Amino acid sequence: MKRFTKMVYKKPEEMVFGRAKFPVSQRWNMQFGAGYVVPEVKVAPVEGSEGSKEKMIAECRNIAQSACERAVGIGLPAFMLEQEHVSQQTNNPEWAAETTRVQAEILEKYYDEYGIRVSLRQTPADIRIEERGPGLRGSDYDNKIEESMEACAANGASDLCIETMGGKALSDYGIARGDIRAILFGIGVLGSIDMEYMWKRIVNICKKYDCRPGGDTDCSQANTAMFIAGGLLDKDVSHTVAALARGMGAARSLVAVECGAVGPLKDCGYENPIIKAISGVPIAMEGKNAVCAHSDLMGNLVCGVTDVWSNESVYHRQEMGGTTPEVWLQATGYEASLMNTALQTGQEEVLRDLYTLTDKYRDPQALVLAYDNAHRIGEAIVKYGKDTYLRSRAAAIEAGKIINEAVDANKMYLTRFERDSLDNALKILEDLPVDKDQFIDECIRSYSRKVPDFNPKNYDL
Amino acid sequence: MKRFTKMVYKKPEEMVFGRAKFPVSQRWNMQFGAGYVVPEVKVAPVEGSEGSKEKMIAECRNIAQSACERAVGIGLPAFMLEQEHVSQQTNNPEWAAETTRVQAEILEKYYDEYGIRVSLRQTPADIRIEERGPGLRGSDYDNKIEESMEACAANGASDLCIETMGGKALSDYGIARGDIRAILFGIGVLGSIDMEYMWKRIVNICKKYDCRPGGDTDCSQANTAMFIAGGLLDKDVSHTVAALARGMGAARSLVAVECGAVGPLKDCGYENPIIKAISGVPIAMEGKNAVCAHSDLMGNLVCGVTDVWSNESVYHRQEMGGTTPEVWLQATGYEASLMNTALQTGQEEVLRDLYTLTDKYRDPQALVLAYDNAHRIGEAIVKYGKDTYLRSRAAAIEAGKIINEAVDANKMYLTRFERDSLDNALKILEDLPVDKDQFIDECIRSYSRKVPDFNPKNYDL
Amino acid sequence: MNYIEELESKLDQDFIAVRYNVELEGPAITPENDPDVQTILPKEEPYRSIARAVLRGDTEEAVSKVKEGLKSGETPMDVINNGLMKGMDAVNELYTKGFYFLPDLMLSGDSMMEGLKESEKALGHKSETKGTVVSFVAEGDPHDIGKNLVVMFLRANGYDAIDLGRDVPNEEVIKAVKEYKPIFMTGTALMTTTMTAFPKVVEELEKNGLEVPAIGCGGGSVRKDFVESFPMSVYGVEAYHAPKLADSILKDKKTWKDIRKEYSQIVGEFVPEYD
Amino acid sequence: MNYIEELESKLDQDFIAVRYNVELEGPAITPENDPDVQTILPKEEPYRSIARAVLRGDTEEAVSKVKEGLKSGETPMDVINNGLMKGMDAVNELYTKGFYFLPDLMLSGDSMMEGLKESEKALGHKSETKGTVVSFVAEGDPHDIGKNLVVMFLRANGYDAIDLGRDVPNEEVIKAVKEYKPIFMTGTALMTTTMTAFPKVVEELEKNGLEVPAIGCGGGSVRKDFVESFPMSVYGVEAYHAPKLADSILKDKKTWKDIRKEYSQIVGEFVPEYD
Ligand SMILES: [Zn+2]
Ligand SMILES: [Zn+2]
Ligand SMILES: [Zn+2]
Repeated sequence: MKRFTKMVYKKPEEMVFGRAKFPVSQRWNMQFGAGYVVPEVKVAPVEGSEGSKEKMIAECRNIAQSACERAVGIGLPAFMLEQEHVSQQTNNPEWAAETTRVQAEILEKYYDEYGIRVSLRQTPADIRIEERGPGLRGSDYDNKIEESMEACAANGASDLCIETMGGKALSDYGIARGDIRAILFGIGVLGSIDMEYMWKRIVNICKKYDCRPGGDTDCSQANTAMFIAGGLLDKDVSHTVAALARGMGAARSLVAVECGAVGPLKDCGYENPIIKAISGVPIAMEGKNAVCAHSDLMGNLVCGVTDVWSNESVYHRQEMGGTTPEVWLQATGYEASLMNTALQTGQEEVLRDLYTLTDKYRDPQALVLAYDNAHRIGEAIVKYGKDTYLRSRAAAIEAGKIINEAVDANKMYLTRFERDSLDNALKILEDLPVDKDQFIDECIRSYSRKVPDFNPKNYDL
Repeated sequence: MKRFTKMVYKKPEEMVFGRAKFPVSQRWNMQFGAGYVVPEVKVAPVEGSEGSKEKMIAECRNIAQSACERAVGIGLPAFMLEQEHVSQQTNNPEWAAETTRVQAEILEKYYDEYGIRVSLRQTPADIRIEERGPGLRGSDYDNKIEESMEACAANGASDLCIETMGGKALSDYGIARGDIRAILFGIGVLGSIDMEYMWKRIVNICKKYDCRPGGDTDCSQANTAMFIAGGLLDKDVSHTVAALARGMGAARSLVAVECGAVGPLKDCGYENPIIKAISGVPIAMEGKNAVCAHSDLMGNLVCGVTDVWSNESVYHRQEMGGTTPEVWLQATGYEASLMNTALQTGQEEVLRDLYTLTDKYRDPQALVLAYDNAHRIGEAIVKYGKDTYLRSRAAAIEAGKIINEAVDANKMYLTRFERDSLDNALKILEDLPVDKDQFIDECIRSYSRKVPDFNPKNYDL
Repeated sequence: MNYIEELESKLDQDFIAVRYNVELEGPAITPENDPDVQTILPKEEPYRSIARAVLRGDTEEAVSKVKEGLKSGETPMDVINNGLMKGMDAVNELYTKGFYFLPDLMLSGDSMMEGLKESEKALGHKSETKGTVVSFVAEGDPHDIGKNLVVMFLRANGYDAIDLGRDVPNEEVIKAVKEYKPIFMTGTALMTTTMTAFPKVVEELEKNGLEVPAIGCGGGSVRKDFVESFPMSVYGVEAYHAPKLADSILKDKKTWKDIRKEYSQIVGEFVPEYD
Repeated sequence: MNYIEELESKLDQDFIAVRYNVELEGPAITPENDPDVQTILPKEEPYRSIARAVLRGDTEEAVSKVKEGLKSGETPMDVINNGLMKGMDAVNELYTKGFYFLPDLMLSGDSMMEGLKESEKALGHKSETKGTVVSFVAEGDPHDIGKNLVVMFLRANGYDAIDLGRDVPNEEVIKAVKEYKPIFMTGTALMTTTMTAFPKVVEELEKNGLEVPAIGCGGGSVRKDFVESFPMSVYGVEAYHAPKLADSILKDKKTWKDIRKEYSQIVGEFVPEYD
């Protein structure tokens, strides 16, 4: 398999929102990374809609219809609708087929009538359960994912994504304990192995249809760290450790691209700026217009180099300003408009830098994702590009270095907890073996008992 | 009474967000228009909380507490909380006193503990009913408003606002029928008269306390036009007529400043850029982070010269990302951060212009509020500054002129409905008498029968 | 050229904001030349002139043609049904098609109402309508433009809308329902804290053994999930839906439960839905 | 200096973002020097060493000191209650004060649990706990970190948390409630479409005549208004609240209705509320 050992972007300043070295084209006249930013909306099916296929179809239809109406009502030139599947949709591939078809029909109708550029992203759920035999590979669950992917591709999805959960048992264990070795093993090694298993299949499915392999994001691991880390005054996960986890997440999620995913890489993926720097594929991001879903500490910064701008997720219900598909598409649509104005007027670099500086020193997690630092982490990854373990470790170490430099320059201030956990993590990372197999052996020995859900067989180990 | 006959801002380019010619200081180390933009959050009390004083106090406490927690959790240097009162709070001044006190206590606690700059805006409801004797003046309702204002000022409000409803019967009638004369009479003449009546009293109350007179916005008239005008494909109110109504709204809302209001002028007031151009007072605005409340066609443009950035209103409930006071303060807080970064780095003019160009030609309503055009409308107003009728008329005519120039330059495109209704409105406006009394006489004659709720006595006419 | 103008000169607006309303506009029409309008407008005078005056929203002309007609011996009911109402039918047709806009409809409605008053003067009593509807603004709420639009849309479609005004105490609503026996009622509210009047009204109706579909709507904070969380009520999305809902009750005998389920079909267009 | 660095050099960060966590940090402490910890830690050996090992999260040391103690004749129950649990009490104290963080607590919890296993080996059966709690992740939901945290917080506070795992069929929850008779149960979910398991579980409990407070919480989409729309359930805000809720049920005999009303007082801190 192709591995990235060189940077596609030679310099960080070349990166900017709305432009990617390798733009992607889809049906319905849609391009990504081709000079304009596309807003995205995503709405979680309401509680109860999982009760029957008919309800779920109605739910998906209403979400698509509302989004389209608002898009033309406010004059958006383009937008993307993503539907993240609930388990019932993936467990029943005929649900996936029909919900995709109904959304594709609506989007196509608006494309025909208004000429609006549209895109339909479908994201089946990773319904595998590691501790249940036969585990991640070849189980019924696993087969249903593949069937659902194909059902989406065959019924009008513009692209396919997934958030694979490989390695989550380990990373969860490590995140709760600040155990950087477990996190590295979970994200960098196990996550990468599982992605390769999953993504080769997805890419093959897409080849059969007019459907692109989108991307995978480390939602279940690095985002879990960010979510639990919370705000400045929370006392759960260290924000410096979360920053290192994000670096590893980039090394992991890069695997989708190496398997053939072309982007826009899936949002949730706060690691995507790093992957864009390495690979040149367009990316989706979420931030200040995803406050409906979660609080981050980098809502503006992550606009810096994105190609799709998402709201992450929201309840399907009514606001004073309309239903949530309407309201949140307007929110992301207006931010994308601002970025597009900057692109059109040649001011994109100023706006990118303003976005970036707004959050660069708000939190260490933000700092490492500023596009210049993201590029540095990318360089650390490609240096060890052929070894998923070493490159994940290098990403984390580089992230730590970036934080320490900012601290030394009196730009970044850390609490003692953040300081101590970073020092501790860096020391451990630097002392780790340089041989992947040795690292894996040690980890299997350490964690097999401590993390009962973990089973090396799930990763061919 | 002082009337504006000269522009405080001589040139439009001098205007920018976060800076006003006449900054305002409040307790808790808060300044407005002094070089930074302050985010605002506003949450509507939940249904049922109007049932008892205890419930309303709990509701107001929870809103304030949630907002404060999120503010420090994401590192906001400053924020404003506004509570728009429900009728029960205004009808029962002791409710107003206690809800204000509980919110002031919470804000002060966070100010003391974290040093965060905070501001508490209280906005009693205009509970007067024009058609019920004795009408707008001297009724029980009217007296309760005054008592509630004083209760707020005495119990910790940083400033007071209101959205007066004078003239609404006429403007509603005119908006539904595209009758520009009725709209002009309702907003420009009656609205201005009623504001003067109300605002002299508010300013007097504020003098007794450490509390500022904030401002008044034409929510009940020009905003009604915008709300009913809706999106691009709605077929209710002409967007060009709504643009003219907004111009008149500026001439009307200026009266608060002439009575002594010092700002930040109340949001909802999409007319505020015009008033800032004339008077130099700081303003509050809402736009792309008010999608929870309504859809406008100028979500970015209205950031251009604002000093406070608001979400307008939202249900009090839970999102995935937290309760709405948390979520929506984060939304406005992050946008304000971007503006503040631009101010700090000397890029405020670029960002202002990007905001402006994003929406300038999205809709005629947006066009007339672009800061350069807002300044032009301001100039038209001060030219007839001493005559509230003539200046409102001039504002509308200038707005029409701005639209027509953009059309002639092939920058703005109108539908036939927008085109015809604008031509028709401008013709009527130009043919109107130049004498205020004559205009009033004619209007009283025309509308007294057609608009049964209208009673000239309410305006001392 | 200053800075913003320089930036502006570089913009390709197609990537920023598209005015779909302008892009998609069909050819201009003259109202009376629309084929459907031609079918609706009566051929014989004075009905044709009356209907055309209504179509144009020309109140003076409408009243004068009505007077002429009455003087020349037409019955008031014929003037109403064959003249005034035909004019409104044509107006409604054009509004539905998107050629007419709210102001056209309001002005035509005004003309029709004035012509109606003239006719009723001659008739000596109120004319028969399709049915009666009671409309009110919730207690504590002073915002009435939504209710005013609903009332006009109903009247424009031949319904008798009893307008109770704004800030209406719940008891008055009950009294009006008892008195007028409406086919349904409409309540509007702008605020979360005033829409709470709706369930109280419904409860009171239930206590009085009355059942009448209640269309609750509002320009502001009223939510479907709230309105439909108690019996009898239906969430109304747009003011102009009111007559279509009325028709469905009158002609198709729809209950409030039916309307909740079939709202989108009844009004004949997409409405954003969620559960 | 490139462009972004030039911009950066002009920034006064105080107007952009304030790191209140850094600004407000108190002086550093050594855990064992904290006056409350000193009061909690036992004075005599081997309890003091055991408790200190737990406090430091040093599992090896904890297990070896437990073994030593048991060998030297201390009873397993004394080792548990006077050693291990005292260590956890100190940990909880520091966590509440904000000096300890989640990882400290998890590592100390691991140490305590290993020490406990050693003691129970000597005891020959499971030790007595304050009470039993059943914890599960809703059917269809594979996300279990929230549940894992809840379980650890409960165990760290002397409760026996029965961990049913993730994607747990509702029948298994009922079975576990019947079997373990817990003082309450916790259900977690991440998605809107899986939290619907909670009311089904409650309904099933009701059918079986069982009443047990059900704390429903989740890192993601679970809402208070949903969770508290059916009986027995309470919306849990943070994982670390679980033991405090347990204490209130055990010591203060709080019912689920009480907990709903007094949540904020019971957990001793502000929680965002709305109705
Ligand atoms: Zn995700
Ligand atoms: Zn996410
Ligand atoms: Zn308002």
